[in-house]
Amino acid sequence: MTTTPADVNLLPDDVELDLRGSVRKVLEKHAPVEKLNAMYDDTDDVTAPLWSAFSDLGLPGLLVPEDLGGAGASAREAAAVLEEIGRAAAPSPFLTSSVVATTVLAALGDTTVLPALASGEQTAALLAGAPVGLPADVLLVPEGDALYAVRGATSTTVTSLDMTRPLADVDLAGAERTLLSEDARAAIDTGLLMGAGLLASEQVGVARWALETTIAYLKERRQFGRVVGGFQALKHRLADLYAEVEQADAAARYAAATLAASDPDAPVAVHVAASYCSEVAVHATEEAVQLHGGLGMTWEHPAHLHLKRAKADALLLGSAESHRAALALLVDLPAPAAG
Amino acid sequence: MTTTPADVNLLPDDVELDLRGSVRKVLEKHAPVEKLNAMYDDTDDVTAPLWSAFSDLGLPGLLVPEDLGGAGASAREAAAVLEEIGRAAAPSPFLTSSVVATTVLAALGDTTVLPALASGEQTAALLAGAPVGLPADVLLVPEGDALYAVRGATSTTVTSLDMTRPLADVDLAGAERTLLSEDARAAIDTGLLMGAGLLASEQVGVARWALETTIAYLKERRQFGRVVGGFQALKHRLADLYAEVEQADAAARYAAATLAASDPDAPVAVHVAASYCSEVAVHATEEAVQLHGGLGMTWEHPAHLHLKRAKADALLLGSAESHRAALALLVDLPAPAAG
Amino acid sequence: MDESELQQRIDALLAEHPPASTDRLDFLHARFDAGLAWVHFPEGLGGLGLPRSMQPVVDKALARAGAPDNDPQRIGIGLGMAAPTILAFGTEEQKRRYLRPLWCGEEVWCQLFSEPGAGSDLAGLATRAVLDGDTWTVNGQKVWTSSAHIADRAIIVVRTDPDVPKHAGLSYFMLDMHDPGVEVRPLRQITGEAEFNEVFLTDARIPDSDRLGEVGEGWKVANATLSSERVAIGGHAFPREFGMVTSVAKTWRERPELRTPETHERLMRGWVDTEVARITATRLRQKLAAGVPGPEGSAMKLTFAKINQQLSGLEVDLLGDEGLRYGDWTMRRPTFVDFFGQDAGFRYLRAKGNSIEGGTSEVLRNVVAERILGLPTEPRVDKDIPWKELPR
Amino acid sequence: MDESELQQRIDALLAEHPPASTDRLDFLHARFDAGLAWVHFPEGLGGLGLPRSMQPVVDKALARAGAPDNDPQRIGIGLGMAAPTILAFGTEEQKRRYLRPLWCGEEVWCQLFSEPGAGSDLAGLATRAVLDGDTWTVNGQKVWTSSAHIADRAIIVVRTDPDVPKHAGLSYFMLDMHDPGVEVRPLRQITGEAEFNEVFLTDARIPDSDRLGEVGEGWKVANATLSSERVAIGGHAFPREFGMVTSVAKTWRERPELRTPETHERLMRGWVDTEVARITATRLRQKLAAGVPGPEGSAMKLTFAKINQQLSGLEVDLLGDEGLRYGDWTMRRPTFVDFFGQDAGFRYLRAKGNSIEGGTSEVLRNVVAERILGLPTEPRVDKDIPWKELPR
Repeated sequence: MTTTPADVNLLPDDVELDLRGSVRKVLEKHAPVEKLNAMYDDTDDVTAPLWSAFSDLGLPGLLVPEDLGGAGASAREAAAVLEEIGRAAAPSPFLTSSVVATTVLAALGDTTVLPALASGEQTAALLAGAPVGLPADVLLVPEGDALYAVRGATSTTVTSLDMTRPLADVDLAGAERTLLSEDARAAIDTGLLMGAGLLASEQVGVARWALETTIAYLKERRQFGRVVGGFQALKHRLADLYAEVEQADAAARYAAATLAASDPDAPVAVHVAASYCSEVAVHATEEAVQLHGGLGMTWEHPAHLHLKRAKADALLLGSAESHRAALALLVDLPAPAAG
Repeated sequence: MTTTPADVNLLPDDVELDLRGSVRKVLEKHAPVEKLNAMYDDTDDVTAPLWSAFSDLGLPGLLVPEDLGGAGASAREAAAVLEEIGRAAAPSPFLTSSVVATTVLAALGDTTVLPALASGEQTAALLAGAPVGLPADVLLVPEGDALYAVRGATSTTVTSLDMTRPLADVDLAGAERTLLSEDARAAIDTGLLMGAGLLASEQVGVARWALETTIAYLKERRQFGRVVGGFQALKHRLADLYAEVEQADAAARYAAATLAASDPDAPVAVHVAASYCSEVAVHATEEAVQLHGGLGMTWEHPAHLHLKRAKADALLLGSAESHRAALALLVDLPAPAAG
Repeated sequence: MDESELQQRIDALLAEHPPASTDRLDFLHARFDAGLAWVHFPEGLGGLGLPRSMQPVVDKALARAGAPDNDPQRIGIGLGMAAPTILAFGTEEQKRRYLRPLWCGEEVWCQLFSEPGAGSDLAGLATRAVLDGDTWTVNGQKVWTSSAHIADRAIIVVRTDPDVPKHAGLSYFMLDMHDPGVEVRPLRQITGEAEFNEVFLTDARIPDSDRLGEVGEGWKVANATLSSERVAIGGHAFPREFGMVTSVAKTWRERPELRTPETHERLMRGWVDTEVARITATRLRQKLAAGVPGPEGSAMKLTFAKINQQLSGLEVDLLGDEGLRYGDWTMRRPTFVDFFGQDAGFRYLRAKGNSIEGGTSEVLRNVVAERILGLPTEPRVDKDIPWKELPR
Repeated sequence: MDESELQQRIDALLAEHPPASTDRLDFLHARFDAGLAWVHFPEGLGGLGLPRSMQPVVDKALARAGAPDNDPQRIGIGLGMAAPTILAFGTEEQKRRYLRPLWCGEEVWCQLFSEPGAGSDLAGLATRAVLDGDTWTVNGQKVWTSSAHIADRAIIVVRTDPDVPKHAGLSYFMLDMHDPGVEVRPLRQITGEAEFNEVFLTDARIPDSDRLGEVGEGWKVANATLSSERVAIGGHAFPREFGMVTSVAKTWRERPELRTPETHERLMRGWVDTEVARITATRLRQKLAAGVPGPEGSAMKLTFAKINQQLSGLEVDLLGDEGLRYGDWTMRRPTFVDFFGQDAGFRYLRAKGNSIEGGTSEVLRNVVAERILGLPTEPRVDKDIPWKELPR
């Protein structure tokens, strides 16, 4: 699709701004960076209380239809939540359960699992690629075109590059399974598209944190009698990074807006945002580590949390390369035939 | 071949230093940059007198065996000549005739064409890919595995991106042809490998000119009451460029040294040097244009000559990508199978 | 005035001056006098004091009716730079004298700011003007002047006082390009064309009544001119696949035999960068419309330069042997750049200027870092020293 | 002394102290006393005053004979930094006292230069030493100290005079790490390991006889130490496919299902960059051997950091889902970094330090630009101001 799509509104409205403010407050309270390091030593004091506070705000049900106990909100609001989660590098099943699994179930018209997800009582995870975001009460397991709900699977925690998004290997043997749909292919694709499109907003949150934190540090830090942020080589790198982050932000908003409107341009928008934002988040956090000097390499400074989150996010729902490959097909720029 | 090759000497000896000095003097006299602009307006006052001066130095016969009137020198000396040609962005059939065509003919044990090439009386060009470096008195025309010498072909000058390397389309109809060999495949490959490997030295010359000229300019130019070369963002870019140019230089010397010694590592060395030096020359000349500001965009300043030379060189004997692809096969890192 | 009242005015103009039977210049005069030239300008000066966003209503209606336009590409510098400056700093008399022929294209303007020794550091310029009675005599050299060879008038910044620090000694004038002291020479550039000129000023004369702003205020006025220019960048609505990507994408689709893995990656990155720039520009327009000033404008110029250079370089590489050919090196003096009327090599070379003209990318990165990110300014050694004492 | 005489000396050492039946430390003592420890050191101090290039003759012969080595990895800082500094600036007594146990590994050394507030700007350090009689009392904090927890002694730079400009008020000492005023705490880093330490100095005491160089000459001595360190970089002989490319190439060859076009391009670029670095290092060694000092050393450190980061990032991406797994976050205190004993995620994270440790890439670019390219130095505001008056 290379015709120009109609404009959609890319500016936040008041509802979104309020939501963003509330989410940020909850994150500051329940997921301060000081508590996140402990997750790397297998002590998680954050995920459960944060999820409970998210549930009080109704976030798990944002994308669940109102008649099933959800808020019937759109991808725009979910994107705002994810951007804040990214900024905080916070652990939360929001992306896996409240975005991906919820979208799949909603697309199937499910009424059996969604109510428990809407309230935040239970979480679900789509088993596409291993390892998955866990713990989850319900696994959505594809088999051919069918999709099953599986409860009671055995899961083994994985030591992962980004411990703020817990992963596990699961063993389905002996678990109870219920058929959700014989033909769930389209629903699963919708869920994965929604996931990749909104992950871009999380990546923007990660990148923006890195940019702002680095600028703040460089305005304080002195070396050679000068504020380090005044050294031109760093100014130029930060100016370039600023341009990237602003553009990533616009791309992620456009993806969320087209997903919210079920706009036919959504697939193009998602692959553009996913490939662009994923690389910007990695670049921004790598620059943050470098420009904090030794400090950025330590466990004391949160830069390491965001770097790991950015790198893991880049592997999570398709690499930047795979999104460019998918985009190439959509915009009629095919890869070369095998040589 | 991923075993480590034996060391070869990468430092210039006195013969090479002398040669380089003589070539530079001739170039300064016969191919001053002021005269090169006119080639873009179809006035060439340079090529013929320069070639005649080159012939006086014996350069056309560098790679021709002594018993055929040549100097029986090696790729190392030819590389020194090409580096100087690149530095001057000078027009010369040296690469096409005295390197590529000469190497093919020498590999075939030819005694009919080479003597005239050795003296510089005649020039030759291998017709591999169009357009070719011309004018040339003798065209080497492959046909299947055979190779013919063709004289008297009609050639039409091409308006080219880099007018300092004249190109032409040729029409062989009615031209006189002589069979040189029934089985010239290996000789042609040897010639092309020699060409690509030594073109890397020309690219190093182009890149080094760009780096040195830019540094000299930035040491003079003042803006905002400061010497522009003192602005840190530029210093850092020039430091990175310096590292690239030094490394390109080492890579090109290694290619020349292995070619000179018929070392089995030569193919790897050539593909490494060709892919690396080609991109460094483009990068260096692009930086030269940018860092000269508006001046670098004008016809008055020679930066444009070198930029065009670098970009054209990058297309001439295989793109950087094609050299990486050839290298991948040699070092057992195959491209992905078609998806 | 609402949109329907505006529409009535347009209808009245068309009724009184039917485009099919009206002389082009007469129509433009009438349009100007009806306040439909630039509706955001004041009444009596070609406008109606309306929001700038209502201009498209007029432009579309007149275009539909087959009315002639004022050939905005030809008089772009007048419209984009001279007019807003005259409006902001001109006397009533200057506005009445200059704006109408400017908009109608009867007087073409050019801009004489840059000098060989003052590029990024515009305030360091050396062209001198000395007042004798009520006339200034100007000597010096300007450069990078597009349209100078077709221009009737120029906006120009000159040094009127070398004894004060550099920013304080400048004044801003309107110069008659037909003055015998003005010599215009083409400046041939990397593409072979001479899109710009050098302008040599030898005892050129400017009446003091053609000064814009006070003596010594030239820096302020020049900055206003340059901001008017930058407002334009990024505020456009771009189509999908705009700019440099169009011709590479076309070649890619039509010539499968040229495709390779690395060129595919570069193409897709360029396509994504272009689309992301399109979205960012859309958001910028939405912010401006909502009255939220977006700081992305300066950053967008950086991005456009990068995209243009990346993609035009790719196009040459993709063409391979064909990329070695060049259309024509003959010296021409175009009045505007047509990127797409020429070949890949031209685009590659011309795009190198995108990171230099209108503020180098280096200067723009400083601007972004200092004005948007709030990082410290560069150490300045020349701020408090009389201009004539600075090392050059 | 020529190579055959050197060989006789080696044979004599091996004959008198057969490795198979000699205690390890006894053998090392004997080797040192025979001048075969570091042949380019003076006689009596473990050497024979020979060219450094003859050392490999000794090392290879002794390795062939099964002789024990001094575990050079464990005592790398002593060998690479402390020893050359003691040799250049130490008194005869200091050399005799320290060099033998250093080389034999009986005393492990560490280096206390960096501070939280003085990283790139080492000369801005704040750790204070005050002389009382013939003993200095030291207070302050050092950071990024590898081996501190196993070290017996440290080379340390401290501020002995805060009333003079910062470079002039430093002195250089050898500190006993077992002093009760020295506290070593692990500094955990991005990989989960604590490869480095923080060292807190609270009334730590150093006899004036353990000073290296004059009081106030600390900057000069410290620079000598750092140059000794940098000599090592780039002078190595590397095999083809060395460093980070090895594990990515292995994965690429063994796991065809992971291959994609873009990862192939990144791999090939990394392979080429690695090979070009190998060739450049070869040329640098040849230049050094020919007595032509090559300026590429500082540039090579820049290159290695870039290559390591590019390729370790690629390795994680190539692994995809598997790249999300990490070996072990348990806090460990290794005495040297083993890039290849761990997984791709570890290499990715640890390689981030390559552009920070031993001089950030930003500082190195300044060094290259100023010392090699001759571009102007950064504007300095702190050169002539007493250290205590600088803003911090």
